[in-house]
Amino acid sequence: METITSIKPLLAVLVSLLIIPLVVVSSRSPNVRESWTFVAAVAKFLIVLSMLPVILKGTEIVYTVVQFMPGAAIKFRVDALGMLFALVSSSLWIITSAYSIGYMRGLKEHGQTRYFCFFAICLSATIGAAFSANLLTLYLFYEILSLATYPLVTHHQDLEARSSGRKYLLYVVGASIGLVLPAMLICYNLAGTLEFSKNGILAGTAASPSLLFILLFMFVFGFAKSAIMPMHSWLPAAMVAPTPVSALLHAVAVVKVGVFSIIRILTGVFGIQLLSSSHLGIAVCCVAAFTILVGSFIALSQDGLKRLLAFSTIAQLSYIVLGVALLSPKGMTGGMLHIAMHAFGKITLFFCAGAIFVATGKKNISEMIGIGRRMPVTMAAFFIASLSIIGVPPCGGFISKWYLALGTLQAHQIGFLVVLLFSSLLNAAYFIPITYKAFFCRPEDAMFENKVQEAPAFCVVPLVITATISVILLFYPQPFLRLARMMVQSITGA
Amino acid sequence: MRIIGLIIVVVTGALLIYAATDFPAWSDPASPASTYLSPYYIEKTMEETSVPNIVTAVLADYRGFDTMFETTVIFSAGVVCFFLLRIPRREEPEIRYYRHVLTGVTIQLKEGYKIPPSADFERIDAVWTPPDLIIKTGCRILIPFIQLFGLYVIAHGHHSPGGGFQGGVILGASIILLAISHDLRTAVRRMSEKLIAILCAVGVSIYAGTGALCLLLKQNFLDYSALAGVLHVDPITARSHGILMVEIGVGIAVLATMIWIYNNISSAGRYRQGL
Amino acid sequence: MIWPIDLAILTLVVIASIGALMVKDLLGAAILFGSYSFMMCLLWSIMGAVDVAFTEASVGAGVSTVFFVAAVFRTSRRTKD
Amino acid sequence: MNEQYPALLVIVPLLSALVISVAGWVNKRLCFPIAVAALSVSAWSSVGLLFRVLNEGAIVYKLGGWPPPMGIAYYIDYLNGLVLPVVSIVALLNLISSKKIVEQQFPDKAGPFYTLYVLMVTGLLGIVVTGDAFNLYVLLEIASLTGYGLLAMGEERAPLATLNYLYMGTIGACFYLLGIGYLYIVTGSLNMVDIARLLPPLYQSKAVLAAFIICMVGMWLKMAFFPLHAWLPNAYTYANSASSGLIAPLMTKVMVYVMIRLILTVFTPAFVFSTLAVSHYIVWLACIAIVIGAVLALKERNLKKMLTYIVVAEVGYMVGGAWLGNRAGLTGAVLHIVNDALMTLCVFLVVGNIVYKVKGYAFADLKGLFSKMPFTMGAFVIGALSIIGVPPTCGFFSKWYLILGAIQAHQYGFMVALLFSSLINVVLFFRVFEIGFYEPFSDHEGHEHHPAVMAEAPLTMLVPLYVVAISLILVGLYTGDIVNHIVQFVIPKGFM
Amino acid sequence: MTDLISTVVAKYNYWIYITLMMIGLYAMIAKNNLVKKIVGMNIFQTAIILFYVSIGVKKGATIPILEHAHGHEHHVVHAVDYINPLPHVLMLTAIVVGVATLGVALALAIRIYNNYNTLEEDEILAQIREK
Repeated sequence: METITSIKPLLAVLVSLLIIPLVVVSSRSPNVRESWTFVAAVAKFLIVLSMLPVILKGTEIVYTVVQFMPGAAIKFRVDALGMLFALVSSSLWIITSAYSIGYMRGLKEHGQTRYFCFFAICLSATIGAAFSANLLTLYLFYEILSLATYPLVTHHQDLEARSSGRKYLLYVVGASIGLVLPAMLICYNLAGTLEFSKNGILAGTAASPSLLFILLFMFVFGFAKSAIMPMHSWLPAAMVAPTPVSALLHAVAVVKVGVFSIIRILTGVFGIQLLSSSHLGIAVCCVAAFTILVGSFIALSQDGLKRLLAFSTIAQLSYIVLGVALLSPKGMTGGMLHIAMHAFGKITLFFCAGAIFVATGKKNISEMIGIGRRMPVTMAAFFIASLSIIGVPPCGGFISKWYLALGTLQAHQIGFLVVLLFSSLLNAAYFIPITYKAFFCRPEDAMFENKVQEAPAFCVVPLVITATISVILLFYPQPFLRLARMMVQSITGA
Repeated sequence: MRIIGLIIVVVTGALLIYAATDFPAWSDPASPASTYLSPYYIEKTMEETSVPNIVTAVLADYRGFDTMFETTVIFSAGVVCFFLLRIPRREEPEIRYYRHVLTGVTIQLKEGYKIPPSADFERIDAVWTPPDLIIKTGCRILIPFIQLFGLYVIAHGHHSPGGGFQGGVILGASIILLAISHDLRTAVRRMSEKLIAILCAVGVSIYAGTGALCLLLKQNFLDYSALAGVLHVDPITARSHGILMVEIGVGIAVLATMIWIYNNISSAGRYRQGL
Repeated sequence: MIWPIDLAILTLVVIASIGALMVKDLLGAAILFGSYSFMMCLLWSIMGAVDVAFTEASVGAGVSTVFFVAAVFRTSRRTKD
Repeated sequence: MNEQYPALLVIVPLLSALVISVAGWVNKRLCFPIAVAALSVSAWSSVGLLFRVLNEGAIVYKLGGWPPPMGIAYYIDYLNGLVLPVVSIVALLNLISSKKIVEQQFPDKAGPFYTLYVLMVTGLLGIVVTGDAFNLYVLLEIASLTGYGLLAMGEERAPLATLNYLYMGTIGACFYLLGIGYLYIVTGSLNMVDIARLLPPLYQSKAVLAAFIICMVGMWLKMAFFPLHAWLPNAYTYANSASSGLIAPLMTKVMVYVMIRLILTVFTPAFVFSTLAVSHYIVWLACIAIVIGAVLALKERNLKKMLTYIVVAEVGYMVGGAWLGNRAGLTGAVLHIVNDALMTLCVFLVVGNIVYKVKGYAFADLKGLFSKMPFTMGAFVIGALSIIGVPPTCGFFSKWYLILGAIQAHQYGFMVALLFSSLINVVLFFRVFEIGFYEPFSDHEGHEHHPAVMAEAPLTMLVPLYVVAISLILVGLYTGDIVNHIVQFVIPKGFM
Repeated sequence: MTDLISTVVAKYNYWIYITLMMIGLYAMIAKNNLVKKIVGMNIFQTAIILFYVSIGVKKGATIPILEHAHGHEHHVVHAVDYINPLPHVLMLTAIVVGVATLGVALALAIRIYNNYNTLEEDEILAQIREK
């Protein structure tokens, strides 16, 4: 596979950092400020897009910023998987920034300048993580993302925000320093390098199986953003953040960076041969399956809409981990594809929750009976998105679930197939009632009068867009499917 | 605390005694200390610096750099004492007491009124004890000889024990004696604080300046042989002269600093009624 | 050099030092310390370190003691140990 | 002039200190510019020296023109070539920011203050540059005495704390002197390189062993290595922030440098790590130091004191790294001397700004600082992240090497201690951030605007602060070059 | 036994210096009065000076000042005739450092006395605690 050197990845990372001074300077005039955010978002998306054809041709783009020591540098390498992830997050940032404008202004939040600045930093870190070529760079951007998210999570600056901010730091930063850093150093000491490679840097090393096992789980639990149980409980707590933050960060950027890191670890550091030979893949699968089931069950019992979405996110993330850890080509394809599918679906759901909150101030499901009559567009989008998450046509979620199912068969793991199907049922069980109650309820116990009164356009338009995209993705899943396939090919060589 | 102290002391002492058993026998001419480096000094001093007192030669020339910083140590001690103790004059109420020498009548002046210094009025402190006549006279006789001796010690350091430090300390002691026998105000009248402070700096800078001069004369720092050109003598004698210069510098610095420290400590920075 | 004198002075030095630390009056401690320094200087002159002895006589036995006395006058003579 | 850099480095500050002390009596306004000029010169020449070392290798400068070991010689190699610029630049930056503090706290003592300040820098530079064991002692005393003077000028409790420091410091220096005496009695030489040449046949001698132990204990006293750290927190906390800003970053680091110098140059690694196999225990001691420092810092409700305990913990980092006895650990220790000097300077400058504006450094005084002094707190965040060890700040990379060394030496306890203290640092600093971030809102639901009343420190204090903060990141990014071009030559060949 | 005694006798200077040093050290650690501690500190330093001076002593040698003043430079000087001067030089420095430290310490003690009106450490700490 030939590689070309280009500064584009660095640009893609930096572009959103460069506008921060501009945002700060123009904090007096909100319109100018938000327009800067848009400029950055569009520019970032275009840069990422401009790299797509190259990647689709099968070449990789590399760029070394600075070399610290042999095998450890700040280095970017754009491959299919990173491209997939970067595409998702950068495209969704545009929509989200539109949505945040509607949301933040609708609620007259304070400290909006700070909000947009840290949002930009988060996006830089996300893209950086997506394009990182070695573990050190990944860790670097992972940490930056953790710390830059903190002010967003605690945006309200009240006591609740403080306590959940503490929880967030404790889990995310604590785990990364306490587990990932030593694991990374042990890897470096074993392999002498941190570069991700096709068949794993730990492959040929003299690491005993028990050490490998410990390392693997230091990584899997250390990247606590992936919210694999028991490292999950920061995610529901972080729902105190403003909804756009929950939407982009806790449905797309942050949590997906966690999952993405785990995929990199499994494929790039350990390598699938090593994992399958030492049966470590199955271990990860079991943890993921456990998370899927427990997460879905807890989601059933939630009344707060955002908390419900949080737990369903926890479950869905483990789908991705499960798919990759199955180590079967179809399963990995499904897992990587699920990054995109779940992103579009889940962000729509969060947008809807935010829109409802802006329009009615309601946060709990029990208070939303009959809301469909009042906000038909929003609830329709909600319905579509929930279908996508459940994984039934006509939504993109179906494809990824389909591949995952095939993957379990291909890996001869019927047990996990059962888990998948059962959890899909659970998803249906906690999503469908919401929509049902929203539309089909006896007029007398409807909580809202029938006249249509949607949230501001800035809020509604984005969620319509994302909903439509997640429908389109079923019929035209390119380029995501293609990228996922390429990645799997390059890993398995099949 | 005592227990801890005892433990520490016992442990340290044990270690030191344990080590001392490995020392070369005491006053052994064959010990490495006496055979490795010192013979060079003893044998070469005369021909390299033409200073009979080897200690002086080594102190001010071979290891002159140490000595410069040693002077700096004293200097910084003086500055520290001043920095910590001296109470700025403007913080205290300006009440002056004057005593009519003949009658012994004491008058008090407020708000900084003052009597022009004259023979029959002397300014005194709030707490004033008449100095004892015998001590006063004795010291007045003694002090000049002490100072003379101090100068001799500095000047004759090349040929006999002594040198800048000892001489400087003796000179300083003479002024301190004055302050003790009379009172601090008298001593300060002889040597004002500003003068002392500047003398300290001047003393050290004579030393460092000599070194820097050698630097300017395209030699290494403190390489007195560079002064040969300036003094119109051969390098060896130049070294000897250089040593004399720095000794004088040391003398001045030590003299001034000793007085400075004494003034600040004995009056807790108020510069009134010393001891 | 004559070792009995040496030994005698050494013992005196030790006694003086202990005394300086034991005596219950700071002024006395200062004076005893001065005597200690002076013994020390004798010792060194016996050992042939004339310059060191000279310095100690002027600095240690002389000025240091004066400093001590001055400080004690400025503060207090009281001590518990 | 190029070949006279070693002399200039020390002489220019010395002479200008004298000039300052005279100027203090003539015109106080002259003192500060002279001090700045002097330290700039020495900074310039230290950087020049570093480049000369990079080009030509180790430099020997004969003072008085006498060849060592007869005379005193300066010996500059990669190790002190690296430390010199750090010392001089840190001192210069803090000097610039201390102008306002001096004007605020003791305006009529400006003359002696700057004199002592420059003298102390002279002493520190001399310690780093000298190649003569006894000369090091004299300079050590200069640095210590001036340091006592500077530290004692502070709050009511400062003199007592400083007096305790003085007792400890004197014991430490005297121990060092005694150790040198032991070396002298068995070798007859005082020049470091010369001693190293004479020692090998004497490795079995008890005197050498005792000398080593005594020197080490003395240095540990000076650098406040657990359990000899008791003097440090009070002495640094109650001092005025201009002095603590100079001494906290430099004193302990320079002492660590001396320790490494003794290990590498005087008692060669062959003796330290092979002949007496004690390194294992000392690394464990370092672990305890790190943990204790972190825990004690956790206990404090007072920003400056918390930072002093972090200094204690950092000393544990460096001592442990140096005693790991392998290349990575030593690299980490040397690198951490540089990084920790910068990090500590950064946070102490922040404290200086806060004290200058808020007149206090207890946690209660920090409420709402993020809105009051956003720039200062911004720099504080960078410094804190560096102390925590978050990439790409430099703190991460020294910690990286230290942990790597710990793994290679199979000292997993040390690795755990490092990670533990990093986690504690997260807690410590985010606790401070929370106070600065939430407090004005903590009473009610914070959905309305609070007019942020900016009361930022003056520019002369902000500029140095930001120079340091940015250098933290730059040094981090250029760690690779520093290691490849400088640090790896510090460690003797064949030293695994 | 005899050789033990002989070592003890042969090195009694070293034993004395160790004794003095330990006295000083103990005083610095255990004494309660600040000035007493300072006295102990000076004893400690002087003990080290004594040690150094003892290094320099040489049997059958005289003080390190050459008898032959200017005029006979060609006269040969034998190292064995003179006591080792180097320790003396070092100790001159050490003495001066000692007196400098003493001055600073006393200045600090006076400052403390002005603040707390006592020199006893425990009383000072009690005052601090009750503040």
